[in-house]
Amino acid sequence: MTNDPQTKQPQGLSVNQLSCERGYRELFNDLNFSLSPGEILHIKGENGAGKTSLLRIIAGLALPVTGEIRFNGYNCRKYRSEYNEQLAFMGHKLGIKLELTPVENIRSHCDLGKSCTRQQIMDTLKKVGLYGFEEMYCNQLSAGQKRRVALAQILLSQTQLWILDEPFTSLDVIGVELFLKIIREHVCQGGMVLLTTHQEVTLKDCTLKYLQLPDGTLSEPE
Amino acid sequence: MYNAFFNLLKRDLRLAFRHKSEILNPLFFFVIVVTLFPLGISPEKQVLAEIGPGIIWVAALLASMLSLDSLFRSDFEDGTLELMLLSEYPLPILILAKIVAHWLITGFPIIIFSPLLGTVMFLSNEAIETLMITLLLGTPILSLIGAIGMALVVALKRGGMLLSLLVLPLYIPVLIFSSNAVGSSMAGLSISGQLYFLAAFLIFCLTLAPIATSAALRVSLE
Amino acid sequence: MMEMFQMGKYGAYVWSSYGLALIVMGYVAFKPLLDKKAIFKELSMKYRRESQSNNKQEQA
Amino acid sequence: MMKAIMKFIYQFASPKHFYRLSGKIIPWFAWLAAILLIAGSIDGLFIAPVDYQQGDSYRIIFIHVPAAWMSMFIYMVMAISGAIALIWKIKLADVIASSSAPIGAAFTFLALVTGSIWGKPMWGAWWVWDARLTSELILLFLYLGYMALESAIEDPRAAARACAILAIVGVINIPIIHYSVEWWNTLHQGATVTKLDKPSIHISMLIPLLLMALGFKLYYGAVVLMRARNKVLVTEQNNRWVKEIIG
Repeated sequence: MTNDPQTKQPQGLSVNQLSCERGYRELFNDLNFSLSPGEILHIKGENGAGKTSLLRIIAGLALPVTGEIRFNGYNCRKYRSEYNEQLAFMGHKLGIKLELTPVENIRSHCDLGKSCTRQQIMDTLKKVGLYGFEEMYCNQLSAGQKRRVALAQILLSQTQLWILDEPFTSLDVIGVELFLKIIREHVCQGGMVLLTTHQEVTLKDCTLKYLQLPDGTLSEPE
Repeated sequence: MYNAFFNLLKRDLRLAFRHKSEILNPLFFFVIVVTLFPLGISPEKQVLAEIGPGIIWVAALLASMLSLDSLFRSDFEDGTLELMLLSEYPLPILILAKIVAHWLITGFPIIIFSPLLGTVMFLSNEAIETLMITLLLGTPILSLIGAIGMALVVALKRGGMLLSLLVLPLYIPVLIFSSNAVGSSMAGLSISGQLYFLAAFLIFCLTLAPIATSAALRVSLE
Repeated sequence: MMEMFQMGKYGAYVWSSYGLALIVMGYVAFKPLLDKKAIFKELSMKYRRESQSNNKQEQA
Repeated sequence: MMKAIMKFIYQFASPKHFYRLSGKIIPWFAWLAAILLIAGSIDGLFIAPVDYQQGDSYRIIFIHVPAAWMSMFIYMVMAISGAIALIWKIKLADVIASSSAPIGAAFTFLALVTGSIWGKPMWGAWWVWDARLTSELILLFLYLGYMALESAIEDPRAAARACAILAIVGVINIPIIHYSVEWWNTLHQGATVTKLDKPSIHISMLIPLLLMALGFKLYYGAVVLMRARNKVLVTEQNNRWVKEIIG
């Protein structure tokens, strides 16, 4: 970051002139938006509109046809390691090993980023409602409980930008509420969240923005 | 960074010990293929001693290739590979940890068992010694080159056949020099040239293969 | 004249080599021409489909 | 300065510009290639003197050797353009690489088969584990792997990038494979076979060889441009200029 010549940088994520194709079909074209600390962006669109593709491009997993993504002013592709330091991603695949226990899973996830103590892991597991499951193998957990393990991983990553693809899948009502609460806390502390979901998200005291795909119009709820 | 390397190595080893078949299957394959040859060709001592080095090496080559699937497949399917790509640590280092773990799981047992097969194929003691040295130098090369091929096909449904087409031509130098070294030591010739070549090739692969593998993984996971 | 084509006793080998080269290279050179025709046909059909659906939208 | 050069290159390598330019170049390449190949064949078949050791059978080298050269040259082209595509994100380089593969495979096949046909009268067998033939065979495997990978990956852009990596890995390995095969061959066969490859060639034989080699290069140039043009039409099918051309 220090290498970047410009000193005064806009904070947050900015997406410029992004376009994406799948095969020879254009998913979206010339997409522009930005996200500042303390904001949530809910990406909407029909199936196949390119929501997942957009999230994967922003996370740096996929390449756009054109356009670039900047985080705090620097190009994410050039400063990949610095960007990844600030990024937590939850995709369709949760990244949980079924042969490992939640604690082992979270620990090996932490090994890829910032390290965490056993106490922190236990506290987080308690927070996401998995107290008492920490020594069970994950293949014995339900789909919703696996989600919660993934949520604990996201929480412990201590990153600013969360990219969540359909995070509420297979969660019950209580789980969704818990998830929303945690998202709100994160955002209130200056975090940023990008998410897709088919549910209505209602969060008070938070700046919530909508992005409609494929045309890319931005709107705010009344 | 060293912690990330060793923790990932430990995780992979722990996973392998929970799935013992991952360790045992390549080993059984190796032993069975070698025992097929006396049955198919001739049990005579001279014939077997002549073709033994080549057969043991071809079997080791195939065993190593078939075990490649376990290198990235399960991580790809449950999404941990995605999270690895989003780590703040350099991807080649993480990949190298996975390759080392894979070699310890599949390559190392083959080396331990090779004297047994050498005896069965009527190799002399010196030849068995050389066989073990060549396996020690050669099987890591197979894992390193194989990782590139596996990274290219990991996202494909029927990657197995394709993998062999991609990887086997690149294995040829290892096969030539290793089996020749064993044969030469049977005949009482000097083998330092072959061993130097293998060592040089190993170092070469050790530096470049993780980089190529991580580039290939980034493409495959797109 | 015939001697020239017989190439000693090697005529069959030499002529089959040259013949094979002609066939292989001829095919490789000819294939893109066929491909081009197919691509033109396919794309023009695609564009016609697209313009048709556009017209319908405008009418509606 | 660097930026200006890169801008020029990007503009030059833009699909639209390439399509127009290559359309003008192809006829030149094709006609020159045809003339050179016909001249080289006539010279090689009828005018060049008979070899005192091999009789007329050596006339196969006018096909065999240029084809073997081309097989290696084209693989190099694929790896280099793959690297260019990966580093500078020039789409055209990907197109050139993937258009080259089948041509390279065809030349490799041709070199192998003509080598084998030549081997029959020379060595008395259709196949000999000669270092050159073996290397050529492995090269054919590399080509087949490349093409198999390309057809296995559905997304065309991902396929191009995966193939570029494979080609680069392959091209780094080719010298190693070649060296090891040569070493293996001298151990097992001695130098009996290679006498045909390195005689100090007479000028009257060199001329048709060079004519053919140049003809093959131009032929490759013409065909690869033709294939690349087709690919460009497909990959750029959503752009207006393609729609205008097709009408």
